[in-house]
Amino acid sequence: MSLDDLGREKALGFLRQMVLVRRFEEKSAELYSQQKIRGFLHLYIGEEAVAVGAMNALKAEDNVLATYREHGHAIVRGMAPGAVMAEMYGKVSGCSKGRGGSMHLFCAEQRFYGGHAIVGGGLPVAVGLALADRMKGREAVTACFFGDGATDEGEFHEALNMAGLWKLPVLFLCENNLYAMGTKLERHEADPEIIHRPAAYGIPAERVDGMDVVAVERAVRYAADLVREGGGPRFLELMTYRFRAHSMYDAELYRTKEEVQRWKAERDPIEGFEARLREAGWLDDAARAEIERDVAGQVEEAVRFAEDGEWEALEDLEKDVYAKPVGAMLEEGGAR
Amino acid sequence: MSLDDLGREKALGFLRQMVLVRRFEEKSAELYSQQKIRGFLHLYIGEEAVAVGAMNALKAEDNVLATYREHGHAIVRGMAPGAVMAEMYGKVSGCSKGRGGSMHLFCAEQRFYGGHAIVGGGLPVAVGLALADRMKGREAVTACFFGDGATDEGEFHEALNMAGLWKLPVLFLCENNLYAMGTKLERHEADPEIIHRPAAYGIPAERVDGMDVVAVERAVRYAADLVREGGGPRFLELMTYRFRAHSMYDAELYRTKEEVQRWKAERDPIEGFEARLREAGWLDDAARAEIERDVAGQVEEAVRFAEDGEWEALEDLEKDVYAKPVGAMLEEGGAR
Amino acid sequence: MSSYRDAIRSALRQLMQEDERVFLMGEDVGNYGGAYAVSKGLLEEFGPERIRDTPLAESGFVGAGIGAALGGMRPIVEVMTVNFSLLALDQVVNNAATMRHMSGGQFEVPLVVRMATGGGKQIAAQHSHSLENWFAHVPGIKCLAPATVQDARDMVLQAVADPDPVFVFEHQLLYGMTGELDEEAAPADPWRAIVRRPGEDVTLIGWAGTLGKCLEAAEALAKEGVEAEVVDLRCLRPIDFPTLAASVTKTHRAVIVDEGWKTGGLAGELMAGLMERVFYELDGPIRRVCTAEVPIPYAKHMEDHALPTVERVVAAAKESLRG
Amino acid sequence: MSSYRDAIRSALRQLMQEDERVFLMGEDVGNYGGAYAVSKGLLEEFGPERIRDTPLAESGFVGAGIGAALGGMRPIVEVMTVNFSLLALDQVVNNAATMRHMSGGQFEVPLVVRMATGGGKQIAAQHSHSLENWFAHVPGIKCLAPATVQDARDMVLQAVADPDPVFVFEHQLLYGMTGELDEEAAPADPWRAIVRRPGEDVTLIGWAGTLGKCLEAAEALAKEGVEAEVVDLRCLRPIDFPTLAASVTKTHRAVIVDEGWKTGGLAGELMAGLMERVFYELDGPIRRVCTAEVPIPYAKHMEDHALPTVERVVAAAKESLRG
Ligand SMILES: Cc1ncc(C[n+]2csc(CCOP(=O)(O)OP(=O)(O)O)c2C)c(N)n1
Ligand SMILES: Cc1ncc(C[n+]2csc(CCOP(=O)(O)OP(=O)(O)O)c2C)c(N)n1
Ligand SMILES: [Mg+2]
Ligand SMILES: [Mg+2]
Repeated sequence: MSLDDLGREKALGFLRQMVLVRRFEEKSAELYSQQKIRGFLHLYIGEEAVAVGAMNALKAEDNVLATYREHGHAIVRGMAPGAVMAEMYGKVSGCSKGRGGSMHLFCAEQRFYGGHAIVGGGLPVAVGLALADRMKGREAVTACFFGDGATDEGEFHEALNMAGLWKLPVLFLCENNLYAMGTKLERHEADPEIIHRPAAYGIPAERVDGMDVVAVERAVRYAADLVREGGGPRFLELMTYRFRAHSMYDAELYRTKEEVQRWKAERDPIEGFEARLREAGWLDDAARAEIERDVAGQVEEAVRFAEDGEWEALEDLEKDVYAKPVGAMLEEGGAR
Repeated sequence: MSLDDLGREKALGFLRQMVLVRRFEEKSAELYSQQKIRGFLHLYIGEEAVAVGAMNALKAEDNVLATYREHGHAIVRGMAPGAVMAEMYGKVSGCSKGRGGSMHLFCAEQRFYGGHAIVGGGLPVAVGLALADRMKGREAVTACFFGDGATDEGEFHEALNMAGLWKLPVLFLCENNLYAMGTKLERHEADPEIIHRPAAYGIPAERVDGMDVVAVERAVRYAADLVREGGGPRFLELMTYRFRAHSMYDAELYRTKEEVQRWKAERDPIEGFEARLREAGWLDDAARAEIERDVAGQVEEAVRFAEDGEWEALEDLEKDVYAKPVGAMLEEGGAR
Repeated sequence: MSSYRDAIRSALRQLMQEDERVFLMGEDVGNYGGAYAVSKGLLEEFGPERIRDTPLAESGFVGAGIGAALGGMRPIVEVMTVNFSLLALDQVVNNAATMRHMSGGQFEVPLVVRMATGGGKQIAAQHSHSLENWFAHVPGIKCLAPATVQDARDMVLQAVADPDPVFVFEHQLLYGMTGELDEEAAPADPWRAIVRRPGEDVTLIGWAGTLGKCLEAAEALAKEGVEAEVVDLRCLRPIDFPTLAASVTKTHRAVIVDEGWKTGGLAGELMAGLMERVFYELDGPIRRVCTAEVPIPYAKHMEDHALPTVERVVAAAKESLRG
Repeated sequence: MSSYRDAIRSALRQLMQEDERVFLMGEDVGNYGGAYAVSKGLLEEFGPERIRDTPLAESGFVGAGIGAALGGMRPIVEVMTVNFSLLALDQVVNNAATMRHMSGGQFEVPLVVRMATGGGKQIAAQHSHSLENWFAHVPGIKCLAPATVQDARDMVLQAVADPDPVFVFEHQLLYGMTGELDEEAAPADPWRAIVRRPGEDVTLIGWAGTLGKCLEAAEALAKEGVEAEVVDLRCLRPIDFPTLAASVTKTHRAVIVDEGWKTGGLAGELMAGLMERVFYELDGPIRRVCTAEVPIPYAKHMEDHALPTVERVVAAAKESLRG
């Protein structure tokens, strides 16, 4: 799709969202070193075109599932950056009441079903959501994001087989960033052409340049439409690259600085798109600066929201383990 | 391969083995109704050409793993029919001391690593055996038998990926009898062409007529040779059919009597092979009768061995849970 | 009179008739009629969408059940046996059990998982597990273990009515057992333990497959003048300690009969929980009769020797009377 | 002085140097250097065949470890954390644990599986499990839980020397802990519990991640004139009840500190086992301090509130002194 088909407004919107995700995460990294954010923090920097392209192609009635590397997905899906930031602070004003942290963002309103931290564990759940929709006659797509590493897990195989067998409305979105933690694709897959896997379940698959937000949006829209119309599941392999460490603890022994540098210099999804917009005459320095200002404001606002949030009360620890407290029956005796 | 390439002696040997497996199992079914054999009993009747063809193509140094439907595999591999029958009786003279029963036949001497009753559970173990051989420089194939149903399990996927990735000497032998218990192939696989699955791991695969013992022997020999020479894993799909119920409890609601009847009438592996041998002039009524007599003797002898066997002593219950009893440390107190 | 198997089927049929969100899925629940014939006939009545045969993929279809529950359905997943549930534990522990809490109460998983459990059928080490205690360990899920025909129906009904993930453990030896069944009755509260036989001298605690052994032992003890009270635990999580404690407060002695392996089994938890609550009521240590710490062997005499027996229950009860 | 992490690495290096059948495999043990940096540097020393990165396939590579052990190797499998081991439990329970017995003693599985365990790092519900008690329930395997730097080395050495499958649980908070390490020493018997601090008034029992809390609690109690005896359980299967019983026979009171959830956890088993052995020595009920029955929350104050704390151990100890 050319930029013209997309239109100037949408195109600038994509840029704004990608910049928002990037700045939000840069801020998160900073807050991590200040120990405002703790635990695991997996940054999406470098991969923004995937979430931005995909989410813009999905509809409100669609279901979304993602991994632990999902700040971008959550925000672009429409969750308030403040609620996401507050979650990472561990505040009760967070989107999961501070119980989930970075890896477990949830939002019923946006049909954002997490935030899954067991690699591959979200895939069968996505199949079930799609099954429910089909049985209820709801016309919706379940979009399921996962990494290249997830395609090695048995649950990947089981989920694809069920989705293919029952022709369920699942859109499998594989974010292939070439590494599963420190393991390069060729060192964890017998056939590193991931696109060959869905074929074994009769699931049509396509490889997409995940650094090109326009290509992603178009491919996801096309695939989602077919899925929505009852054509059965589809699979997209979105080729991308993670610019930062796997998580905050990673010494990056498994790849060279040069490799990372090359990707950053040549394939940055934001810079690449920006250049195209400038070339089209849709973006100038002033407009670009406005985006940065606007985004900076949003990030600042999100941090303020997080800072201002309350901590969950200690006595609510056991709330929501069950629908109704089973405590009466459990009748706690003695120290825990 | 024509019969001539095989040679008369070998061909007659194949027939004899197939008949042995069939009569052994017919006897087992009879003993089951007499409650001499208990628990689960999964008959292989109809599928004999697969085990006979395959085992004759493997070497003594190769490792074999099978499923719970493995009497045939065990016997043809060279385990004494008596030891197998005694195992099904639950006698200590059984090949697993009566602890395993029909589903868990083991024999270190014949490198027969079970008898696995969790569908798919044997595949990763097979990969590990092959890995050990490779690391030790042992030139051997690990032959792993499993059903069509097993190809749905996550462990199948994980095992094939590892074997393909590390180019291990595993020969995957899928016994496709068109049903996983009561579920027809098309109702459990998104793409019922099982042969497409190994392709996703770069594993060469071939479909073989599993009712033709000569075709099986040839295909397994060819594949095993390539695996043995270091060519990496290979996969054979052996097309076959189970003439009997899944196990002794099955009402066979999921297929018609006519379907079963047609297979028996048209594709019986023993009758088909027998006809070819007669046509070649290698078998006449007298020779055929001799085989029955010989086999009947072997089965009778196996039953006698089983009947004569001792029961394991009750006090040996906890023997072999660990290499050395940890009882001193566990120091049992009170009733169990 | 009805069988345990028929009672479960009756509950399934009623649920499917009353609520179109309810469906059953699992290996061979449809065309085969269910590995234990529980769902026999339901495919014809409700069709293959609602009596759904699945591929052999325990993690996959348990996960799909979780997803379907999240999506507003009321799935009943049949995992053929507890032995195969080992393949699905990630979905149970990390998704079903955590979702409500971890999402800050936004999502719920009204999923029911049914499975056969236990030994005693000579099907050897890989097919004779009793791992209910593993499930009972996990906050966020509930666990039921029907021991009677009426409970087999009632518990399935109540499990589906519950908004949380509920696991129902059906002992494989009970499917053929017959007993009274009231199909019109409002199902009883499944979470409470019930005294099945009153007595003054010692409390015998069992559930599902071991309740019968407790009742038999009580009969035998009665002949020797010992009046045992038999408590059916029924619900393995949460555990109804008040009822157990009340019984032990009366009898001052207890024997727990658990088909799981001893070390780290549910019997130990009951002993610990009772120690915490009624230590000063105890006349002596609580006893447990469990399965021997071995992979269950195939041979009948060895399997019988490994599993809890009525004789051992009687012996443990008598021992407890000596203090 | 050495860290717990370095001590494990030292053991791995020694094993690999001494026996060419030994190799390490798991996710990211090689190029990444190990999720907890335990194997850092070993790839360079021993090469990618023996420091083998695996695909993300827990059931697959644990099963492959079993197969390699059957085939005569001495594999050490690193399952990154106990959380992911849920995906491999079928292989553990149905293959590793059963093989020797079920084959009539013909085959053995000299496999070692190492994994990080426990909470306390704010990594939330799916990444903070302590499921050692599930493993400790399974006959056929052995379970070790090093709490000291020396044990971290010794236990890995002993696990590999053992002919049975051994699971080593390394608490994730301990990797950076430093302490004395004798790399020349003959490794100590790993199966026995050890008294880490003698005392007369109450026995505190902990292991791996909770031993430190017991020792701290003992310090605090000492300031109030209470002499606590601290026992490090060390081996979770088999359980060294003689040592525990001896301590309780002396002190007549005990508190068990277990980072697992309470219901059905290992603490309950220790209470039950002690009740069976030394009931008449007890001055009151044994107490347990466990993790709250919730999916572990991310927020620090909530996670701290959920996990066992030194204060709760002290409080439970004092309560036990009141009977
Ligand atoms: C079942 C499981 N095994 C291991 C891990 C540890 N782990 C977390 S992320 C990761 C790598 C996943 O790689 P990939 O799927 O490619 O996603 P990416 O991080 O590259 O986005 C691993 C091994 C886990 N969370 N779950
Ligand atoms: C993991 C697991 N799930 C379910 C079962 C129950 N079961 C035993 S055999 C079987 C069917 C297997 O079919 P297939 O692999 O085609 O082998 P076949 O019996 O046809 O030889 C099933 C579902 C099992 N043993 N293990
Ligand atoms: Mg990746
Ligand atoms: Mg089959």
